[in-house]
Amino acid sequence: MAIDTVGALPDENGKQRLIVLEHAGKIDPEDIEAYMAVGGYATCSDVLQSMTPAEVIEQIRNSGLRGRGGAGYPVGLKWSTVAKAHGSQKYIVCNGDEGDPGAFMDRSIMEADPHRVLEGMMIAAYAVGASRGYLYVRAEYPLAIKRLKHAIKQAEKHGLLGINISGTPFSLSLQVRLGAGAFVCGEETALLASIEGRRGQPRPRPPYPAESGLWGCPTLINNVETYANIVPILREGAEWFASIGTERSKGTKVFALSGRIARTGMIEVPMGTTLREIIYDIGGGIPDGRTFKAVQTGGPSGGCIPAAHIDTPVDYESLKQVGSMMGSGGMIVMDDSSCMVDVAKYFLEFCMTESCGKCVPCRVGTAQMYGLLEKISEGRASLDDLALLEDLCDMVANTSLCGLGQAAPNPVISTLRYFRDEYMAHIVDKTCPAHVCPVSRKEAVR
Amino acid sequence: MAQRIVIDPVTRIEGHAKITIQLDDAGEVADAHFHVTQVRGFEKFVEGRPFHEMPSLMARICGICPVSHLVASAKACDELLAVEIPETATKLRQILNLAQMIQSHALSFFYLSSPDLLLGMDEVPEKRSLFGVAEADPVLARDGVRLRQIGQTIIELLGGKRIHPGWVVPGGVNAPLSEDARDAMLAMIPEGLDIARRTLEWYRTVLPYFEDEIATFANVKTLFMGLTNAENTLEFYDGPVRIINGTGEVIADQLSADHYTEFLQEAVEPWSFLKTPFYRPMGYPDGVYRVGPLARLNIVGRCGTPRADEYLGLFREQDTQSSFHYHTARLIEIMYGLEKVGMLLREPDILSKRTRAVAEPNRSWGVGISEAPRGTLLHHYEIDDNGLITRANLIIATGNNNYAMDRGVYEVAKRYVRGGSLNDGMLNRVESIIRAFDPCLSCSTHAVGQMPMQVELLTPNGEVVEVLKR
Amino acid sequence: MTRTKIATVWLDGCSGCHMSFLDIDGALLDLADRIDLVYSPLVDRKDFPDSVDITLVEGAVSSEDDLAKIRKVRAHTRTLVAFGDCAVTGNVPALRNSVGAESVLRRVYLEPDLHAPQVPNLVVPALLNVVKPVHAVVPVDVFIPGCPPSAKTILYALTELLDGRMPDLSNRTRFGA
Amino acid sequence: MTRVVTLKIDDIDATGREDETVLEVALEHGIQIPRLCALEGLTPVGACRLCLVEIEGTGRLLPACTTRVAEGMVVKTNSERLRKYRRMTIEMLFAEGNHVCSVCVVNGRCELQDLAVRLGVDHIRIPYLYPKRAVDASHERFALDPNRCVLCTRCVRVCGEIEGAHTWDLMSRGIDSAVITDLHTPWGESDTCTTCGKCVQVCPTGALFEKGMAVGEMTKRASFLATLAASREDGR
Amino acid sequence: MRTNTIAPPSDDKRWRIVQATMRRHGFAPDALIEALHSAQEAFGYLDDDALRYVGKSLHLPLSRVYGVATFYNLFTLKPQGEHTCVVCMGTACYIKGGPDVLKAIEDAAGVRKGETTPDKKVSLLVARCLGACALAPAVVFDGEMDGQLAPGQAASRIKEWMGDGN
Repeated sequence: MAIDTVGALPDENGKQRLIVLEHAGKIDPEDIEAYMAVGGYATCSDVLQSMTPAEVIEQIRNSGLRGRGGAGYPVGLKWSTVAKAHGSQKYIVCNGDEGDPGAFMDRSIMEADPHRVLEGMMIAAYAVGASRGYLYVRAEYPLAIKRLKHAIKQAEKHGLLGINISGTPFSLSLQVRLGAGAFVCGEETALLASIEGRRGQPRPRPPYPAESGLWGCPTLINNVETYANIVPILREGAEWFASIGTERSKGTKVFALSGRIARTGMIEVPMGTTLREIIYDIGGGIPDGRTFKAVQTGGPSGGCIPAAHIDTPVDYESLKQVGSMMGSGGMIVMDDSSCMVDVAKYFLEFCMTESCGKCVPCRVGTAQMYGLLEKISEGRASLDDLALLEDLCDMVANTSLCGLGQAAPNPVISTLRYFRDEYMAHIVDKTCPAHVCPVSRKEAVR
Repeated sequence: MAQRIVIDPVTRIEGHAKITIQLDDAGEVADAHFHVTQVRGFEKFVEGRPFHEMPSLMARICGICPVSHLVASAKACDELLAVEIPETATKLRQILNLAQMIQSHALSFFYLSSPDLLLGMDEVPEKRSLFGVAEADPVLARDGVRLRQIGQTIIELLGGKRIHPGWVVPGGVNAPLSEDARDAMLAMIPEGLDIARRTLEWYRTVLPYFEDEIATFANVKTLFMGLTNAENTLEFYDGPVRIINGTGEVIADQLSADHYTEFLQEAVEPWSFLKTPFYRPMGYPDGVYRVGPLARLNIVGRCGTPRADEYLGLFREQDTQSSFHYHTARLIEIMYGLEKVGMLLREPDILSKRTRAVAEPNRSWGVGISEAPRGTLLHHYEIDDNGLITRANLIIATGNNNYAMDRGVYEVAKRYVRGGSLNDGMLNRVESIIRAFDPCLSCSTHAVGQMPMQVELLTPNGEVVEVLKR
Repeated sequence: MTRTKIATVWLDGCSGCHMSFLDIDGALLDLADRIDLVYSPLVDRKDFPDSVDITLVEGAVSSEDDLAKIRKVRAHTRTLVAFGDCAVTGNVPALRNSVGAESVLRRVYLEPDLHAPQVPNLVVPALLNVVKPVHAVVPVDVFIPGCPPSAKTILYALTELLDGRMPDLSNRTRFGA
Repeated sequence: MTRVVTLKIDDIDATGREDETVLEVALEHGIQIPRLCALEGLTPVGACRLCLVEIEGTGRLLPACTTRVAEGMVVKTNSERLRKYRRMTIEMLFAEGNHVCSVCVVNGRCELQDLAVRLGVDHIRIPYLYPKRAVDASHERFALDPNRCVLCTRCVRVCGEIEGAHTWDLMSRGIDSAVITDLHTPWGESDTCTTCGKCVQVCPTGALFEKGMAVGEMTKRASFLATLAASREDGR
Repeated sequence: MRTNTIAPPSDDKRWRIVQATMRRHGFAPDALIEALHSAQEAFGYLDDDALRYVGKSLHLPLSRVYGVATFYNLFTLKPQGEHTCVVCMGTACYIKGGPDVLKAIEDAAGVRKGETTPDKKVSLLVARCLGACALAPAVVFDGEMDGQLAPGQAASRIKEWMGDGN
């Protein structure tokens, strides 16, 4: 058995619930037999034999599952759109381009339980009528790529992929496609461009990929964790799944817990678990006698949630309400040694270098926002600069072409919302309270 | 205790500069300098630009004499094309160049220097402006405004725009002259000539009041340089370079601008951003020279137009070494310019539609030379195979006079400034020597200082111990 | 009736905007009843007055002298007008920004065949590494783009300001006009 | 069969075919919407964001050039909010490159300059970035000055879609993006360029121009494209 | 499937690997990124020959090939050093001292991120996130992940490579 796979963190206080990660770290990911031994592919087989595509979609819709890639779009709705779309060729795509810095859930799932992802994709393909599919995986994840390719080969050998699967009319071929280092390819239209071998630049939606995706054909795109949820839903039933979590956010969510926290690693909790429970009961709190300052969720598109909101339950709406978002599941804990201006600058630098350059507000706006944050962190900024920064946040968020640009201001907006005093300290007093920023640097006029 | 006087900014000049005057323990002038305080670096940032953009880009060196740069730059570009431009284009460029000389000289004389000449060097500063002149002598002020307007209107009629017209291009000019525009220009000439004559006659009457200044302004001896032609008359557009010495002797003649590096070199002094060119064979500072109206009238046999030649005598009977007579020469050149524009406009081919030679670049370098209002101006470009500038060198009209201005300041300060009893008139005289040269500091550079005129008390090793502001 | 106190200053530019101001020709003398030109390259006052109603600033901010000057001007001016493209956008002087001040000085004072090559450093001010438009350094109230703005535009803007109105310059001028 | 739909654009009752874009229908009804990347005859890309409009019920701004009209749609093309964003977009473009209008070959005939006037942009509040970019004048007839490029990709599209040469494309990404010919080879050494000059004609600024043009002399003729597209359609 | 294969730029056997990748994808245009991966793996970087070969084989415009090769972070058009050091600058690594580690490595190597030392010994790269957040701050030395590094430790690894361990 491959020993380098990791499961969830130990669950001393009974706060976790493992659905997606039920096999992670427990079975050999390179052995299809091990997966089958725990019931793998039985669900898919049942579905193909006994359910119509419409019934599958109905189940998913009833489960209340929402996309785990970030925005939380209802999965059943997406599937039914693709199913209804006209086109003799349809595609299914798995987004394994986990680009958020500070997130490694999808990597762990692909490495630890690749067949689980494939099986979810097969059910989805059956449901929407797709016969070809791609797994788009970051090239930075060589082990995940290796295991997925291996898993596809094994599944083909077992007659689980290919033509007339399990003796049914359903056929599916899957291929792994490598990303090449572009965060924007997490955006679905950019991802499709990349699979087509082009620059990963998004295009305006509508039309959505569900109607016009790969090579203009209807295309279903979900991320790794979403597909990994499919098997348990169909195995245990939509009602079972819908009973977990909150009213509008069903099931569990996997998070990658890291930063200034005692225990770092992967966790899976029911939707609605509070940040406090995650950070203190599972993560073991803040080490080195320091104090908790904020937790960052949602990656570069998310925000920083301060101590005042530590009792926020993790679900799509609650996180949004406090100025962050679910995102793909990165959760980075910060203590008082972090400067929030510096953190905002970090994310803006990320967005700036990852901007595809197609639309003006994102291409230029992120660079300008970064420049202003640099100015603030170096103690060279005025209140006018802050006003301009806020104007840019508004403009970039509302006019950018894709989610990357639309969300790029979020780290600034959320830190300004909760930590405005830190900005003022840099701008007015020319000090960095956390002693991180080089505020003493002189204006480079010569 | 030693003192240092700082005049900052020097006012009523085209561009801004500072003057510092160092006094010794006895309050006598020990040294003085003229500081040009800004540099813009056209030579650097034009590198990599297509040469066709150069005339308009280079015109932005100076908004007072943009046409001079347009012309010198376009001539350098003509050389890059290696074409002979249509004769009409040459004449049209000449008219433009002369029109610019008329307006620029009018600006210098009426707007900037006439307050000193009409009201006197010792008038209170509040009155020393064109507005003060308008109160004292409304006709003189209106004449000045009108004369400048005539020059600017001719430029506008030719180039479509008074300042920074894009009309002059490599190979010629980009639109021919219309009949209407020509007639409009011709209609203005008589009025201009009347103003010029009226002003010269008035000027003749005020000259005697400035004998002392004229003598002091004559204490710097230099060579003179300018363009010449076969007729030995005033030449503003093209021609070989002549250099004469203080006694009027020709020391170099028929010099080709293409070989300017053989006879010119520039020196740098630490106190000014403006470089000082000099006649290379004589070295620095012996080879320094003056250019501009005074130099031009000194090197030619006659002006070449009837009315201007009438007044040449007025000039020739003066001490033509004195920089004060830049004013005299300037007025005569205005007269010349108006006459010459009229002559050129009456040329039969002036309305020809052939005004531009089109060619690919055929040479890797070119030098353009012309006479700007303030003196000889030279642009030198080198290009790569694709026509992009690889090197640009400029010798700016005002720069040629740098040394004479710097030493002039010293001479005037020595004559008029006394540490014990400073007054405004003394310092105004120091500034007025600069005004005589009509330096166009925008051409190379300029700045506005933020300090009022002040006197700094210095220890012998130069430390400021006290600053007296006035 | 008290006359409006007007000042004009130039920083790093070509004086073309001042020349375009003079191109209002006779109107300049007609304005004499309404304005008092208290500080300008055209008059002899050396220190910027304590209180000026309207100041027209030509040119970009390019040296430490410019910087000190514009700060002083702003502090003593009610309505500050960025006058022409150099003041409004940086324009041609800002072309040096993509190469930097140091390479300009090197190219001008050290590289050519010169007598006593050296970078001048006595009395002359240090250059800023980045040439900036005026509003990047101090708040500006009115912008008049153009290279230069036409005399007509200038006269219009000035007349509006004298009448206590904010001039509407759209469609009267433009960058590069 | 394409249906005809009715909609409201700026309180005007408008009709259009359902396969038309909001921009097309707006133009047919005499409503101008600012735009830079969109050009009749080229596939719209929705990149410049100047033509964003408000569509009731969508909650977000959509580019008029790529959004299809629909029955009952209510479109606002010129709200204060849109004007503010458009001004900022123009400011961003000016700040991104080195646009020195006064000494540009298209001074007075530039779409970016015109938009600044039209949208009331009289100064650039956003800090200038002053990139260092070199002119490519290696082509015998044309030159590229990337300092004036706004990355509208009209050149890329006209070359790929109309001329079929695909000499142009974009390289790098984000703020480092730039137009290139072939393998970033000097234009004059391009194997694929047919010297047709379409890219030069459609370029909205002075980034692409004919050599030998002095300041303010270059006139673009982008309108040839619609005619060309139409006559090709007829010839088929 | 297009069958008329293009001859490789040289008889270097590594071109066969690239060709095999393209063949596996039927020389279709969407094989571009896979082909570039394959060429970079074989040669260490993508030179003009490789871009031209891939472009011609897939019948793609050269400008598009160049556009794709420069869009993605993982492709490099310059040869890399003998050793490669990738510093993770994901959020977790950043919060836990990644910038200090990077600074120490830059100082030790004498080059900035994205550069290769003049002696071609060491290439220094930065990753957006290696998904190894639990090991923050993480650095990959020649393909080997090392975590929870102090700046000094990281610098000494570089100095070993540079051959000035003394």
